[in-house]
Amino acid sequence: MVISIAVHGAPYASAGSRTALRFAASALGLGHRIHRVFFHHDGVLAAAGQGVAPQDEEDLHAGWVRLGESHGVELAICIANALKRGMLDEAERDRYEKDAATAHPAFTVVGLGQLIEAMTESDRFVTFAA
Amino acid sequence: MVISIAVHGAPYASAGSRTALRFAASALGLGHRIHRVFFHHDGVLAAAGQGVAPQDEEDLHAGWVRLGESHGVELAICIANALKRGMLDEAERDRYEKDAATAHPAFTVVGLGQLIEAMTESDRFVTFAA
Amino acid sequence: MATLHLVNKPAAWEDCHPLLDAEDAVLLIEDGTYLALQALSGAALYALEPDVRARGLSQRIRSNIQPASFDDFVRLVERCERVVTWSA
Amino acid sequence: MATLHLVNKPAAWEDCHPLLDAEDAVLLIEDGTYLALQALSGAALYALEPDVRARGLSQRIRSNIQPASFDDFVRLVERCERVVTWSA
Amino acid sequence: MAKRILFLLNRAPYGSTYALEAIEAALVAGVFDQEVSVLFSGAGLYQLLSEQDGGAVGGRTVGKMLGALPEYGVTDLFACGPSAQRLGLTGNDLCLPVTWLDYTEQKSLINRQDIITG
Amino acid sequence: MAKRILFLLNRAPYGSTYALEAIEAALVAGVFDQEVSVLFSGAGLYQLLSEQDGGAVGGRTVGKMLGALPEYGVTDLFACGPSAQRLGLTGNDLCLPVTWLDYTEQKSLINRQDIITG
Repeated sequence: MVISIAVHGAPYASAGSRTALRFAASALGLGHRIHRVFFHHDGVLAAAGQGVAPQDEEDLHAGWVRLGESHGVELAICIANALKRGMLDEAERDRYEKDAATAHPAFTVVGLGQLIEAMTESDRFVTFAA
Repeated sequence: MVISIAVHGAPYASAGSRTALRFAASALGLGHRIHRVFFHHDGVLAAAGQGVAPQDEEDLHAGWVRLGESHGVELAICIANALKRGMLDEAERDRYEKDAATAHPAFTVVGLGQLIEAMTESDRFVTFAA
Repeated sequence: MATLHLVNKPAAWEDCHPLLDAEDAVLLIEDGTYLALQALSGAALYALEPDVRARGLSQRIRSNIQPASFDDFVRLVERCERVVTWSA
Repeated sequence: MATLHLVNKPAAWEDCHPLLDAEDAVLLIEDGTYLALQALSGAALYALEPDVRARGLSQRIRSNIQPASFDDFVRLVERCERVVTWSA
Repeated sequence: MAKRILFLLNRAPYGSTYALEAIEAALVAGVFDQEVSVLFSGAGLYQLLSEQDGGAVGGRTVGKMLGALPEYGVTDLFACGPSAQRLGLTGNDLCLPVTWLDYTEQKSLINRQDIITG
Repeated sequence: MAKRILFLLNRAPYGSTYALEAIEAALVAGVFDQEVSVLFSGAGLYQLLSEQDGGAVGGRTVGKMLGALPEYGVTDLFACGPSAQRLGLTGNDLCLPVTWLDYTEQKSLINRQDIITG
C-alpha cells in the first residue's frame, strides 16, 4: 500500500512526531511504501539540524534523517509553517538573507500543494496530531 | 515592584508568548522592573533568529528582541530545553560543533538555577503557560 | 486580594474553580476567555479585553465578568499576593 | 473495518465516542492510552503497547482493550478504509 | 479520480495558530480538483463566531479567512449540532452559513470520505 | 530569606516533555535553600503511577525522576485527593508516598506560597 503521513506536533512538546516515526518504520518493514511525510504546524521543528538531544533521550531528529536517507522517504516541511518558525533550507536562507540554514538537508521545503498531492496519491493518509 | 516572567509555549503553537510580551510591556510602562523573562519548555523557540514572520502576523520574536534591547530586560532561555530544540548561542554552537548559532544574541542561554533565582529575587512571578 | 488565578483554556476551569477563595481574582486570558460565555462564580472575575475582542466575544460576555486591559492585568498582579496559572 | 479512530488524549474521547460505528476500530495512542483505565465501548478497542508500557498501564488496562504493536497499528491502517485522528 | 477529503476542524482559533494553518490547507485543497468538505466540531465552532478581530492579538481574522472557502471551491461546510448546543451557540452567532449535522449524519459524512485530516 | 515555592504539576508524563522538564526545575529548586513543595493534580497524578518504563518510548522514566525529589531536599509532596478519586487511583497505584489534600487543604497550601509555578 502507499501511505502518507502528516506530523503536526513539535518533537518534544508532542509525542506525535515519535509515534509517526515508529509507525513509518513499521509500515516500511511490512512492505508498504511511504509516499511522503508532511510536517505541518509545529511538526516542521523535527527538521532542526542544530538540536542536541539529551544523552538519555532518543534523538528524534536523527531518527527522521535516518529514515529519510536509508529508505528514500520524502520528508517534506510546509514552507509557510517552516518560515515563521525559523526552519530554512539554503534557498530560503539566501532569499531572506538570514545567516544560517536551520533545516537539515534530508528535509525538503515544499508548499501546501504537496500535502494535498500526498492525499491524492496515497491509499491511506494518517495524521499524527499534536 | 520587581516582576519576573516564565514563558512556556512556542510562539505560534501557544498564545502565551505574545500575552507575556504585552504583559511585560505594560508592566514596564507602569514603572515596574522586569528582573528576568525565563523561556522554558517550547518557550525557548521565541529566540529563533531565522524566523520570517508572515506579513499579516505580528513578528513576536522581533517584539521580544525590541523589549530586551530597548528596556534592558534579560531574556533568558533554559539551556537544557534550548539545546534539545536546536536553540544555540555562539558558545553552544562551538561546544557542540554545529554550523550555526540559532538564538538571537538578545537572548542569553542560562541554567535552571536562573529560574529559581528569578523567583527569589522578584516580588511577583507570573507563569504564561503553553 | 489573595491569589490571582490565570486561566488560559476552558478545560482549566475544572481544576481552578474548586480552589477559589472569595477574596481571589480570576483573569481569563487567551482561549480561557471563552469561559466568559458561561455562568462562572467563586471569585472576582475578569477577562483580558484584547483576547475577548479577537474572538468576537465583546458583546457576548456575561455581565459579572469585567473586561481588563493589559494595564489592568499588571494592577491585578500588583494587588494579589501571588499568581497561579491554570492550563489544560 | 470501516474507519480507524486514533485517540491521542483522554479529552478527545468525548468527541470521538459519539461518532463510532460498530464496525470501526479505535486505537488509543500516547496519552490517549490512559483511557484504557476506563470502561469504553462502541467499537473494537486497541491500545498502543509501547505507550501503555511507558505509562505503567500494562497491568491496569481493561480486559476489552487489546494491546497493539506498531506492526498491529500498520495492519489496522491497512484493514480500515480511512483513518481519523482525534486530539484535544 | 477526485478524492473525498474532509477537514475536521475542532480547535479554537487564536489560542494557537493551528486553526489558521489548517484553514490554509483546506483553501489549497479547494484549488486542487478534489471533493473537499469541512466539519466544524467542538471548540472548532468558535472559528465561525461573528465579530472576530484577529488584529486585537496581532494576527489575521480566522472568521474572515473561512469566508474565502467558497471562493476556493469549498462549499460543503458542516457543523456539529450537539457541539453547538453544548457551547450555547446557534446559527445566528456564526459568520458563515453551515449545514448542521447530528451524530448520525456526521457518521455517514465520515464514511463517505477517502481522507480525513485536521 | 527563603521563599515558599509550589510546583503545581498537572500534566501527564510522556505525551509531552513538559512534566519531565518541570520536574527538572523542581529538583534545581530543591538545591537552592528555598521551601519547595510539589502538588500533583489532575492528569499530573499519572506522573506518580508505579511500573512506568520511559524506555518504551525512548526517554527517561518520570516516576523514577520524581523519586529523586527527596534527595534534593524536596520532601513536601502533596496530591489532590478529588483528582485521584476522579481518575480511579489510590495510594497503592503510586510509586512515591504523598500527602493527600482535599480542596480546603489545597487552598491553604496555595495561600501559604510566595510563588506558584508549573
